[in-house]
Amino acid sequence: MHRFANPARFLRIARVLTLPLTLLGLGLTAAGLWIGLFDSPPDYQQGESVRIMYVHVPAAWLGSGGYLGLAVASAVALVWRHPLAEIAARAIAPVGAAFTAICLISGALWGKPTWGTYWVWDARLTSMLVLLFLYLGYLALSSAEAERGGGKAASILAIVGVINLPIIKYSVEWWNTLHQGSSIRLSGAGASSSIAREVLLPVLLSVAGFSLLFGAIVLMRMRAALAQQAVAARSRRIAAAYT
Amino acid sequence: MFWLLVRRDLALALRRPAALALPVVFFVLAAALFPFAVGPDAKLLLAIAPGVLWVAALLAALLPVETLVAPDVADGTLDQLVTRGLALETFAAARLVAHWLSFALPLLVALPVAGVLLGTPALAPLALGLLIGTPALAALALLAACLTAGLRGGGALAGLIVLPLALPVLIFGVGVGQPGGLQLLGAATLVIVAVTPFAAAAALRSGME
Amino acid sequence: MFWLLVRRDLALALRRPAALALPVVFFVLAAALFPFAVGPDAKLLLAIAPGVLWVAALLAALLPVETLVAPDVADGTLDQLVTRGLALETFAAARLVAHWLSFALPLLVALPVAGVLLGTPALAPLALGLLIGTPALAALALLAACLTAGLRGGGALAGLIVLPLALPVLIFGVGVGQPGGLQLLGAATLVIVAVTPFAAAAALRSGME
Amino acid sequence: MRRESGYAATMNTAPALIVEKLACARGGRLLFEGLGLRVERGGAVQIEGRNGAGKSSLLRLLAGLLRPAGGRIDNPFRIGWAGHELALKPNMRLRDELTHWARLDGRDAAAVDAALAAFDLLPLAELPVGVLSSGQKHRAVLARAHASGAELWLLDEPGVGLDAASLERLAAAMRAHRAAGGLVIAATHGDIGLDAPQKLVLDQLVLA
Amino acid sequence: MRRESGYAATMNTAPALIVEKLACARGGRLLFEGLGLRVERGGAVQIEGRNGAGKSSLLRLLAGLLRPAGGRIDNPFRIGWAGHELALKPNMRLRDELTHWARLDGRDAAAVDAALAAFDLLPLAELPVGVLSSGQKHRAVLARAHASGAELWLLDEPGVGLDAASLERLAAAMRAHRAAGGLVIAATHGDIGLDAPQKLVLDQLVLA
Ligand code: HEM
Ligand SMILES: Nc1ncnc2c1ncn2[C@@H]1O[C@H](COP(=O)(O)OP(=O)(O)OP(=O)(O)O)[C@@H](O)[C@H]1O
Ligand SMILES: Nc1ncnc2c1ncn2[C@@H]1O[C@H](COP(=O)(O)OP(=O)(O)OP(=O)(O)O)[C@@H](O)[C@H]1O
Ligand SMILES: [Mg+2]
Ligand SMILES: [Mg+2]
Repeated sequence: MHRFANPARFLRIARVLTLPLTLLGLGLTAAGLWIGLFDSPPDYQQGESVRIMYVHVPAAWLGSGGYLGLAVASAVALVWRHPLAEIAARAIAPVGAAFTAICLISGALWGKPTWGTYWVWDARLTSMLVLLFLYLGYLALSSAEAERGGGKAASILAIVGVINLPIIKYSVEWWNTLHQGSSIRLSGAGASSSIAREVLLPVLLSVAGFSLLFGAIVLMRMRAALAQQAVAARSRRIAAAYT
Repeated sequence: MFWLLVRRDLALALRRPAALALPVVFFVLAAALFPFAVGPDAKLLLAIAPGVLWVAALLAALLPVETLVAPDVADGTLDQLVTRGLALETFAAARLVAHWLSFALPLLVALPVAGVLLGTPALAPLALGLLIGTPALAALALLAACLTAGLRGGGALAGLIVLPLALPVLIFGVGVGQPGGLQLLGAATLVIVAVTPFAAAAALRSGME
Repeated sequence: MFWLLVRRDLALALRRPAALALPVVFFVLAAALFPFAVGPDAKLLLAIAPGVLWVAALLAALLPVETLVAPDVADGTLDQLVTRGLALETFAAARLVAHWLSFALPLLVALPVAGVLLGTPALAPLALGLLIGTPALAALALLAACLTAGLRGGGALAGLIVLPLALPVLIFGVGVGQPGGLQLLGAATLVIVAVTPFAAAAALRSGME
Repeated sequence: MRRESGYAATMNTAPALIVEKLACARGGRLLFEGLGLRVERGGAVQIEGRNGAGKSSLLRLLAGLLRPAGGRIDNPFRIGWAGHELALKPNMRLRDELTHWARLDGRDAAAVDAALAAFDLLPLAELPVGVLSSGQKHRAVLARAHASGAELWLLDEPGVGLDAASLERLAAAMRAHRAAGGLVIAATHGDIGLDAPQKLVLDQLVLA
Repeated sequence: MRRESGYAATMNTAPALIVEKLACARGGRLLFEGLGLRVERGGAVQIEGRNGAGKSSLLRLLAGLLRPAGGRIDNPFRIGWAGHELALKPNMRLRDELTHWARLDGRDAAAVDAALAAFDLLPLAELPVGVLSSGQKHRAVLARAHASGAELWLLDEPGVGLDAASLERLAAAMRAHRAAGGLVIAATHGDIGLDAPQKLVLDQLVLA
C-alpha cells in the first residue's frame, strides 16, 4: 500500500505509463473498429446495425467495471485515508459515467432499428440507467464537496451505492419479469455464446482498446488533479506568509 | 439519551406545524392531480393508484431534506452533542425515528383522502406496505441530508442521491400484493434502516473536518 | 437593481458546472420513478406521462420552499437590502424570476429525455403548458416560503394554505389539450404571478415587525 | 424607499440626521421613548446601555428596519449597515460577496479593494467566507459598510471579536470616514476609539 | 466516546488536562504545532492571539470537535462547551431549551435555575430565545455550560457583547467554578476577569 502512498512515486510511474497506454489503446480500438465496421459480415437478422455492438459492448463492460473501481478506491480512501485513492476515485467517476452514457445511447440507437423503439423497461437496460444515476449522484456530490474544501461524503455514497447495486439489479429483474413477458428481452448470454468468430475478434479488440484508453484517461486525470493540488498548496502558503 | 433526542425532535416539529404539513400537502396534491391527468377512466386510475401513492410518499419524504440536519450543523447543536460524548450514530438514529414519525404518520392519516381521490384502491395492503416501507424512505432522506449538509444546492442534490437508492423500496413496495412481496419490502427496509445511522454519522463526521 | 438580484440568485445557484446539470438529472429521475411504480406497460406510461411531469414540476417547485427565503431573513441579507432602500416587492419579484429560471428551465430542457423514458407522449403541448404554468408554481412556492419565513409558529401554517391554489394550475396544466385549456392556464398564472410579489413582500414586512 | 432624492434636496441646508421624541417597543414592551438626537456631517454617536436596553433596536429604527412606536426620524443620508448578521454566503468567496453588495450600491471594484485593505482582508479575499475566523467575518461586515460609500454608518458593537490591530484599523476607518463628512452611530459596551462622540446611554431612558 | 469511565479511573491521580505537541491544521494550512499544556483542577488558561491565530480552532481541538494534525490530548474531564454558535432554537422558550440540554447532561431543574440566576436570566426565562438581545443570547450559552455540571469549561470569547454587570457575573461564575475544582479555558481578546490564568499567546506559535 505505502509503496504507492507517495504521490511523487505515483507521478513517476504514471508519467511513464500514460503515453504507451494511450497509443496502444488507440491502436487496438482502431483495429477493432476497423475490422468491426468494414471487415466483418452484417448480421443476418439485424443487418448493418449490428456494428453498433463494437462500441456498445465495451462501453457496457467499462461502465459497470468503472463503478467497481470507483467503490474500491472510495473504500480505500475512507478506511486508510489514502490521498491518492480519493484522487483516483474522482478521476474514475466521470470516465465511467461517460462509458455508461455511451452504452445507453448506443443501445438506444440500436434499439430503434431492432426493437422499433429507443427505450424499453427491460431489466438490464434499467439497471444500466440506474448505474448512470448513481454515477451522476457521486459526481454532483463530490463536486459540491470540493467546493466546500473536501470531505468524505462522496466516498460514502459510492460505497453505499455498491451495496445497493445487487439489490437494485435483483429488484429490477423481479419487477420486470413480473410486469412484462419475454416479448422483447435482450438475451445477452445467449448472444455471446452463439456469437460468430468474425464478430468475436473485433469485439475483444475494441474491449481491450477501450480498457487501455480508460486507464490512460484516469491516469491523466489523476496527474492533472495532483498538479492542481500542488498549485493550490503553493498559493495557500503564499497567502499564509502574507498574513 | 436516544429517547430524549427523539422527544426533543418531535417537540420541535410540533412547534413548526407548517413544516409538518408540507409533505402531506404535497402528497394529497399529487394524488389529486392524476384523475385529471389520465381522464375519467376508473380502471386506469385504479391501476396506477398504488404506484402514484408510493412515488408521492417517496417524494414527500424528500421535501424536508434541506432542513433535516443542516440547521443543526449550522447552529452548533451537533457540536454540543459531540462535546457531551454522544455518538453521532445515536443522533442519526434518533433523527431517523423522529423524521419517520413526523412525515410517515401524517401521510398514513392522509392516505384515505388520497385513496378517495384516486378512486379508492384497496387501502389495507397499501397502508401496510407504506407502514413497512416508509422507514426506509425516511432513512434514505436522512442519509442524503447528512451527505449534503452544508453543501449548496442541497435539495436537488439530495434527490439525485436518494432516488436511485430508493428504487428497490419502491419496487418492492408497489409489489407488496404479490406473494413474498411483503417479506422483500421488509428485508430492504431492514437493511437500509440498519445501515443508515452509520453511513449518516460517517458523513456528519467528515463534514466537521 | 432587479436584474442584479436575479443574477446574484442565479450565480448562487449555479456556481458549479455540475449544478447546471443537477436539476435536469433530478427531473429525469423523478419522471423515471413512475415506471417503476406503475410497471413498464408502455400504454399505461403514455397515459400518465403528463401527470407525471406536472408532479415532478410541483416537487421541484416545492423542494426548496424552506430555504427559498428563510436563510436570507436569518442571515441579515434582507436587512441589508432594506437599508439600501430596496422595496421588498422588488426582492420578491427577483426571487420569483430566479426560482422559476432555476427549476422550470431545466424541466423544459429535460422534457425530451423524460419523454423518451415515458414512451414519447406529444411533447409540444406539454412543453407549452409547462412553460405557461410553471411561473404560477414558482410564485406559489415563493409565497409559501415568505409566509412561513415571516410568521412564527402557528401563523406559518398560512404558508401552506396557499399551496392548494396550485391544484387549479395543475389541472388546467394537464388539460391544456382541451379547448380553452391554454387560456385558463394562462389566466391563472397571470393572476397568481401578479399578486405574489405584493403578498410576499407584505408577509416579509410583517415578519420584520 | 430610495432616499437619494431627499438627500439632494437637503444638501444645502446643512443636512443632519434628526430624531425627535422617538419611542421603541418590542414584543409589546416599551423600551424607550422621548429620544431626541441630532447628528451632522462628521458627527458620531456612541450608544451605550446594558444588555437588552435597546441599543440594537435603536439602530434598527434608524436603519428603517423597525417601525417607531412614536416620534420621527428624518434621515437624509444613505446607510451603511453593519449589524450582527453576516449576510454573506459561506460558500462564496469574500471578494465576490463584497463585490455583489458594492454593485448594489453602485460602487466599483476599487471601492471593494479599498474596503478590504482598510480592514486587512486582502490576503483573505479569495477564501470562502465560511472558513474565516469570527473576527475576520466581523471585519468583512465592517468592510461592506466601508465599501458602500454611504454617509451614515450604523454599527452594532463594531469592536466585538477584533484583535488589537483591527481595533486600531476600525478607529482609523471611522476617523477617516468622519473627516470626509461621514457620520458614525455605533452601539458598544466598551470604548471603540471614536473621537469625542455624543454619548447616548439608554439605561437612563428606560421607563418600564 | 463517553468519558465518564476514563474520568473515574484517573480521579485519584490528580487528574489533569494534558496536551502534548499538539498541531492544528485547517483547510490544509498548519496553524500551530508543538503546543504543550497542563491544566489541573482549579486551573485556568487564557488563550490570546490575533484574528485567525487559531484560538477557536484550539478550543475545538480540546473539545474533540476537530482532529489534531499531530500530538495528543489527554482529557479526563467532562466538557461544557460555549462556542459562538447558539445551539438554541429561536422558537423555544429559554428555560425549556436549557432544560433540554441539562437533561442530556443528567442534571435537574435546580441546576438550570442556578445557571439562569448566575447570568441574571431568570426574568427572561419564559421568553422565546429568538427575541433575546445579542448579549442575552450569549449569556444563555454561558448558562448552558454552567448548568452542565462539567468540570472543564471551554469558552470562546465569553466576554463578547456582555455589559459591565454581566462581565462581573461571568468573572464570579468562573471564580466559583474554579474554587469548586473546575477548570476554565477561554479564548479572548481582552481581559475577562480570570484570576492568574496561564496565558497562551498563539501568535508566537505560528510557524508557516
Ligand atoms: C439503451 C439500450 C441498451 C442498454 C442500456 C444496454 C445495455 C447493455 C449492457 C449493460 C451490456 C453488457 C452486459 C454484460 O455483458 O454483462 C450489453 C451487452 C450487449 N447488448 Fe446491449 N443494451 C442496450 C440495447 C441493446 C440493443 C438494442 C441490442 C441489440 C439488439 C443490444 C445488444 C447487446 C449485445 C449483443 C451485447 C453483448 C452480449 C453479451 O456480452 O452478453 N443491446 N448491453
Ligand atoms: N472550516 C475551516 N476551513 C478552513 N480554514 C478554516 C476553517 N475555519 C477556520 N479556518 C482558518 O483557520 C484560521 C484560524 O481560525 P480560528 O477561528 O481558529 O481563529 P481565531 O484565533 O479564533 O480568530 P478570531 O480571533 O477571529 O476568533 C483562520 O485563518 C481561518 O481562516
Ligand atoms: N424580535 C423581538 N421581539 C420581541 N422582543 C425583542 C425582539 N428583539 C429584541 N427584543 C427585546 O428588546 C429588548 C432590546 O433588545 P436589543 O437587541 O435592542 O438590546 P441591546 O441593547 O442591543 O442589547 P445587547 O447589549 O445585548 O446587544 C430586549 O429585552 C429583547 O428581549
Ligand atoms: Mg445589541
Ligand atoms: Mg475565534
